[in-house]
Amino acid sequence: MDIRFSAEHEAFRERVRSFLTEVLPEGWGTSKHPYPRNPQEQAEVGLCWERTVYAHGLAGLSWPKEYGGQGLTWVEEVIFSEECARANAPAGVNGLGKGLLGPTLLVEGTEDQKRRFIPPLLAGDEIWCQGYSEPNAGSDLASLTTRAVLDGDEWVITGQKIWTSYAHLADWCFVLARTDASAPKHRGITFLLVPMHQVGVTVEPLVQLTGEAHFNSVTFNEARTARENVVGAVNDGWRIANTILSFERGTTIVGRHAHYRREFDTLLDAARQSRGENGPIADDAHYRQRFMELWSEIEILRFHGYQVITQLQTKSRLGPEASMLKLYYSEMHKRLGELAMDVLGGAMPFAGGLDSLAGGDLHRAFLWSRAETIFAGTSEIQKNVIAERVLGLPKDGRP
Amino acid sequence: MDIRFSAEHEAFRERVRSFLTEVLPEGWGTSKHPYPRNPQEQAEVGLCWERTVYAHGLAGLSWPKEYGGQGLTWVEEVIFSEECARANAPAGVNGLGKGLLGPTLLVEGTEDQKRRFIPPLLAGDEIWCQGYSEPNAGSDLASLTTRAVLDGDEWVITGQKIWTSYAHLADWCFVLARTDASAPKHRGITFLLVPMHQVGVTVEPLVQLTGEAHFNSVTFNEARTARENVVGAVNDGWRIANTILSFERGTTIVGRHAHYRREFDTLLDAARQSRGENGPIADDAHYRQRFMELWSEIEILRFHGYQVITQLQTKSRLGPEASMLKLYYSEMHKRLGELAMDVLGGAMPFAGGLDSLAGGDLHRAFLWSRAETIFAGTSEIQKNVIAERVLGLPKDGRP
Amino acid sequence: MDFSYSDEQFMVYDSALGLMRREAGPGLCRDAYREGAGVARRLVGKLADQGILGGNLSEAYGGSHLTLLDYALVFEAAGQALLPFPLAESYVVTAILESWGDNQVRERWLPAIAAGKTIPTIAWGDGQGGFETGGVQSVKRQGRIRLFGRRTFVPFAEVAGLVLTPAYSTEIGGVFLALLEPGRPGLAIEPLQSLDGSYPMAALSLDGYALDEADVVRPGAEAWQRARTIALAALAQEALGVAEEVFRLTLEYVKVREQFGGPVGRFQAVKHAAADDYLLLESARVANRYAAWTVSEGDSDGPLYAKLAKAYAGDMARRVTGDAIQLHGGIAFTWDSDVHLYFKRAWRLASQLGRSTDLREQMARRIIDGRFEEGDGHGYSL
Amino acid sequence: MDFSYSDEQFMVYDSALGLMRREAGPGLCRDAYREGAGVARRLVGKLADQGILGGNLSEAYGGSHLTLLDYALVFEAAGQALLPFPLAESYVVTAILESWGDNQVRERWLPAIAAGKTIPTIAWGDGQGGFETGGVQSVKRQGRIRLFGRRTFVPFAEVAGLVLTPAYSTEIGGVFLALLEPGRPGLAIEPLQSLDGSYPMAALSLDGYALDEADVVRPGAEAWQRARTIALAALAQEALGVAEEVFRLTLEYVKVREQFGGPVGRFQAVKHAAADDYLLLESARVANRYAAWTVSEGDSDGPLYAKLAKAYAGDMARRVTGDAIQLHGGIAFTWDSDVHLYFKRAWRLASQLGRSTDLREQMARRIIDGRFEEGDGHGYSL
Repeated sequence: MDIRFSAEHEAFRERVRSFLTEVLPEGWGTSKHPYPRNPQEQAEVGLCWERTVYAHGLAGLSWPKEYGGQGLTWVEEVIFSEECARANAPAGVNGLGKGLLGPTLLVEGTEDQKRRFIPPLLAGDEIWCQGYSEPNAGSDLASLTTRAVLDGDEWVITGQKIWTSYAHLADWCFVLARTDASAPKHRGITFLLVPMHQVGVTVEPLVQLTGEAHFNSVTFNEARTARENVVGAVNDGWRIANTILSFERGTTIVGRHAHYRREFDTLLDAARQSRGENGPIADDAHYRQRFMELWSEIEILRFHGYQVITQLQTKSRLGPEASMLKLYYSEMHKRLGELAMDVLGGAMPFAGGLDSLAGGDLHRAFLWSRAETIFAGTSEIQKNVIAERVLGLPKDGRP
Repeated sequence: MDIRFSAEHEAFRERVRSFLTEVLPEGWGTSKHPYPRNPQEQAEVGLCWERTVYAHGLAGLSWPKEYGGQGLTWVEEVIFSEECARANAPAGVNGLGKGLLGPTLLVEGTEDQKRRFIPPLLAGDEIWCQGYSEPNAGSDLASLTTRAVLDGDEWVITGQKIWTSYAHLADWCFVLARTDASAPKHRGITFLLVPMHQVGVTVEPLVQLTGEAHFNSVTFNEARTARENVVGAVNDGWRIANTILSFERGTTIVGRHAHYRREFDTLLDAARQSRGENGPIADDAHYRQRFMELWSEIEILRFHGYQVITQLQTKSRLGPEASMLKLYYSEMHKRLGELAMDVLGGAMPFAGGLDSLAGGDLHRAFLWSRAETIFAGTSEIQKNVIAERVLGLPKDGRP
Repeated sequence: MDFSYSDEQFMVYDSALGLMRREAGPGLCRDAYREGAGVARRLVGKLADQGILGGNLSEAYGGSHLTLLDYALVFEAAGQALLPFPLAESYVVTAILESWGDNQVRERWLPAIAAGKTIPTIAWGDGQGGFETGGVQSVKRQGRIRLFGRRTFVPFAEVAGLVLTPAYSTEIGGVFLALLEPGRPGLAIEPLQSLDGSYPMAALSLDGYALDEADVVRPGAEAWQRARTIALAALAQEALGVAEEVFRLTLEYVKVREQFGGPVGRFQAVKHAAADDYLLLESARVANRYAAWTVSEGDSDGPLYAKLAKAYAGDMARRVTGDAIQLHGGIAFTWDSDVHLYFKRAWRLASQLGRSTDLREQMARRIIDGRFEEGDGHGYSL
Repeated sequence: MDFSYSDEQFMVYDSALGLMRREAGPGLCRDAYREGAGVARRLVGKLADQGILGGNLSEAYGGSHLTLLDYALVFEAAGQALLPFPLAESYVVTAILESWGDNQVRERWLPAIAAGKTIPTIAWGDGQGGFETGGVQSVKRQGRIRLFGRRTFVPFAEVAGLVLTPAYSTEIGGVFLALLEPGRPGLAIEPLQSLDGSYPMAALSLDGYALDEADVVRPGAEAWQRARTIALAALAQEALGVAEEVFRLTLEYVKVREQFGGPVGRFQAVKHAAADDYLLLESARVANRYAAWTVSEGDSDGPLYAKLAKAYAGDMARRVTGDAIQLHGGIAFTWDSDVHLYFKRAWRLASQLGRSTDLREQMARRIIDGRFEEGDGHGYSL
């Protein structure tokens, strides 16, 4: 065990810091230069960010060089994520491509698919969205009804997908579609790559409770894609989906602690200025306990990340224990959001109050945290997965 | 709505207070005159207490006069319980008779049964225990295997019961036994009254984690009871058991708040003397919050009790919502026990430390609280009952 | 010993709930997110017609002598129907003016409020994050009282015809309550952005506002304490209504939403969350009932139990509305779902007039330290 | 960047766990409830033979240079096997004496401890409920150091051949650590009744105990801080072992215990409790690992992360052992079930050397207030 970063890694961290100083305006992400709130502007910034990162040789750090990656390791990925979070760098608009589709293609894709899709993905030239959930297939994803039928050399796709982030910006969508209605429900699903810019695809924004439209509903009405745009075998999509789910639940935590840490620091600043019945909240023993519980949990998330990196250095992917990390951070973030509301207190309901110091970040964190325990598998589903697949407890009749 | 007690009720409270002052030694239940710890002595005190209460006309307050009761109402029962708890009066040894069997006989018993069993029960001349749980029938009580077979004018009972409090003192046991092995499991059970003093009954103490033997295991080996000692119809015992369970889960809460309140006050005293990182625990904002949460919950238990009394004045028994109260107080008491351990802190593991001020009451409360969420239906079972029978959520294949 | 509401009290409730469901509900609540305080104007006449506004007043002022206990279920209905109207403030203002105001004050304001001609509100916040009496000073100039200062958290200020605020007079060295008329010079209203967009709040700035001698209520500290106590009991009851309504919707939903071949309500995780929430709801209900009774009776323990009820109901409503989102799943995260309306209202209510931790700390001063505040009872017993 | 234990470290663990399961386990733990500290004598030789006692020492003193990181898994094994032996104290005493003791001290005590001839312990408690250095004063009389005072929470004092305690000298105006030999005059041991009956604790009274000049370690404050830091990391690891063992037993049990026609482990309530507990366990594991590494490296952040780990693992172990009782049902409430042995040990560990709330308050002084304690690092960063 040696938790220190090597000299090379520390040098890489310096390189990332220089990069961030160079490309971000001074005071970026603070009240001095707040993060854009307008969705259109956000998208432009995000797209620009993808290309900037790529141009500086920082996209696909751990991905093979032959597909446009940097051929480095997960450690560099972590360092990059940590530094970006610390600098409050823009989110990018191709997170689904980079976090989910790319890693899946690298493991499950054909050589042609890798050569075709990964370089433009990394360059920010092709943006991806994810076509999984349907109105009646949420936790029970395998009951999806979007269907794909082979028509000569093309798949014809019909159905409705929801919660597709970035669909309005995306060039491609990775879609789960039913290709064999007669098979058991997990056996007749295929994983397809579908171009978004065609007549059969309609994207409609889905306004969420924050008042913003981060998600979309995507309707496929006889949309088409080439026959070869299948990842894995036909009717083997459920296995691919599970691979990708474990990426979604696991590797996306790496570096995430730095993001929560920034929120924590913002919140602690608010607590120094906010007052309660015992004076400044930051001096109140009740709140100090809650702050230290959270601080500990955020640190532990960092340690979990180290564990994941160590594991990824020897094995190339994570097992069902990845469910654990998604459960961990989403429930922890919910508590952070609740603490934020308590810290802001009487001023809580008012984004114009203390929280304005942080550009309303604490309110957004609070509201978003309520979605995090639902999306990418609810906490209840994660617990089932842990209990059954990690701990070996018996299934109870569910398929 | 009028939550005040009437002048008559206040006069009754005075009568109970005088009674307690008269019969209890000065300083009873405090370090001056601690509660006996020796089980034998406890039993003697408890039996003596039953007879003293009866002799002063305070047994069976709400029970009909014709069976030896006082013909008063639930309000007097509450007042009596509150005052006894406040004075830390002895627990008595016939709680199962008074709390469970008696009320059940009054509703479900024949006239002969009431005349035969209730007067000696109230007088403390016959002590009762409860033969329900078995080693393999805990939460799933209806899977019990103790069987009773009719042999002429007598039932012959064979099987093992556990968790039978007071069995070593008891004269009678109310037993659930299987009388029709071919019927569905809830349909073949009969509720029998069985004398304990006979060759076929063996009582063995069951030492619990506190090191005391409050419970017993009772083995019936062809034990016998008269044919007429059946409550309700033969094979209708499950319904009777449910009646009694709702007494156990519901009416036993009436007055219980006063008992927790005494524990709370003891704990608060300890918190004034115990020190933590911020000085006296009673001055630490974190602990003040927890104390006030508990205080609020104990008060709310009092209000729930008022609700129950009001309901009992119009209806004679409680429905499945009684599960709610058992769940409420057992989970609350667990938190009280945990707070006690935190308050005692460094001194916590040591019954000889601060807790000795309270005669070790806080340790006992802590350890016992871990049983309360298990016995008389686990918290999990209570939640199922609430969800299915009160809230109408669908059953999931369980019988 | 009778711990139940009477048939008459349930009749008042049923009729209030009927009206509010018809006239308000999630639909009007959504309108309020867009339109702001103006929606209160659509409601005020209907609430007045049904005798809800000023219902606590004597007949002379158009009321029907409803006590806080009678009125408690009306606040519950307001929560259930997500009423975008300052109902607690209206009740408190009328109660305070009838008890502490002189004849002139009562004649001037009470009939107008009861008739729905004037919407009253209260400037709750002292600008320091608390709800004490500070923030506004009065100065006598040319024989007139001039007010200077700032108060925050004034609900529906934009449509209010009357704002009650505490103020401090250096001349008499004490606190009084001032009755302000928005629209007059020296009074500015600045809207605050609210998490609960259907309950607009504003800050109030006073810069030489000329107060009529008549528009003063004394003794201010005592009346203000009573105002807060009544409001805490009312908000606790509203939080109960919010939570029970969304809980009902959630139960309905989990009975019909199918996943894995059957309704999700058959899963133990869902059942147990529902059972926990139900227990919290019913516990808040009895806590509120006790608080409403003690406050209504003028019992000296009223302030203590109003705090208990508000802290407990606030926490409960946060939890129950949060679980409602979780149990609805993704759909609850859309703007079109009603669930978030209840969620945001509950979280706003829970912080209004003090965090639960603040209220419990106030309780601790009495229960742990044995210190009594003004207006608190000294008779705390079992 | 490598966050895993090495194969060598796992070998040390496996052999320690094997020994402890054979020689201790629930059986010996029960014996300790009856017999008290004496059971430690049955173990000491076996622990010494396997090189566990003083394993951290240099070869000169019979050790094999194991670092705290190497040793961490041994503490975990001790938790798993409910070892009734002052293992953390033994480790701490040897580490402190080797680092801070002079040659005479080291020669006199270290080989004896490593060989299992002397069981060392530490007088942790300052008698004020805390774990600071107060409670014992030294006075020079007739050229000898005489000690007066009282310390509490001394594990296994009845069998200890050496007690390390902090003491205060008015002559030199500072804290030093004194090495006491029970049995000599002026030292009295008074047993305390413990919730965890397998880990007997005592109070120690000193009434003119004559201390040899040689039996002194300085600088006392720094060494004491280090002793506490190491002990916190060790206790955190022991708590992890206790919890993971009872969790394993619980998983086994719910897979075979049948109710309602199948194993209770198929119910979602059971599954979700198990999943929650597993998450807590694995989180405590990485927290402990990080703490053991920083403390082992002498990193200035060691004290901070030792506190984090102990507070988290203590809370975790309370929860997991509590759930173990609940998931076992009534059977866990019997004396014959092993579950309560883990439960009581976990709750004792959680309070030892500071409540979790105390440790977090200490952390808050640094993280929130930016105040640093003696021995704390100043380099706190991401």
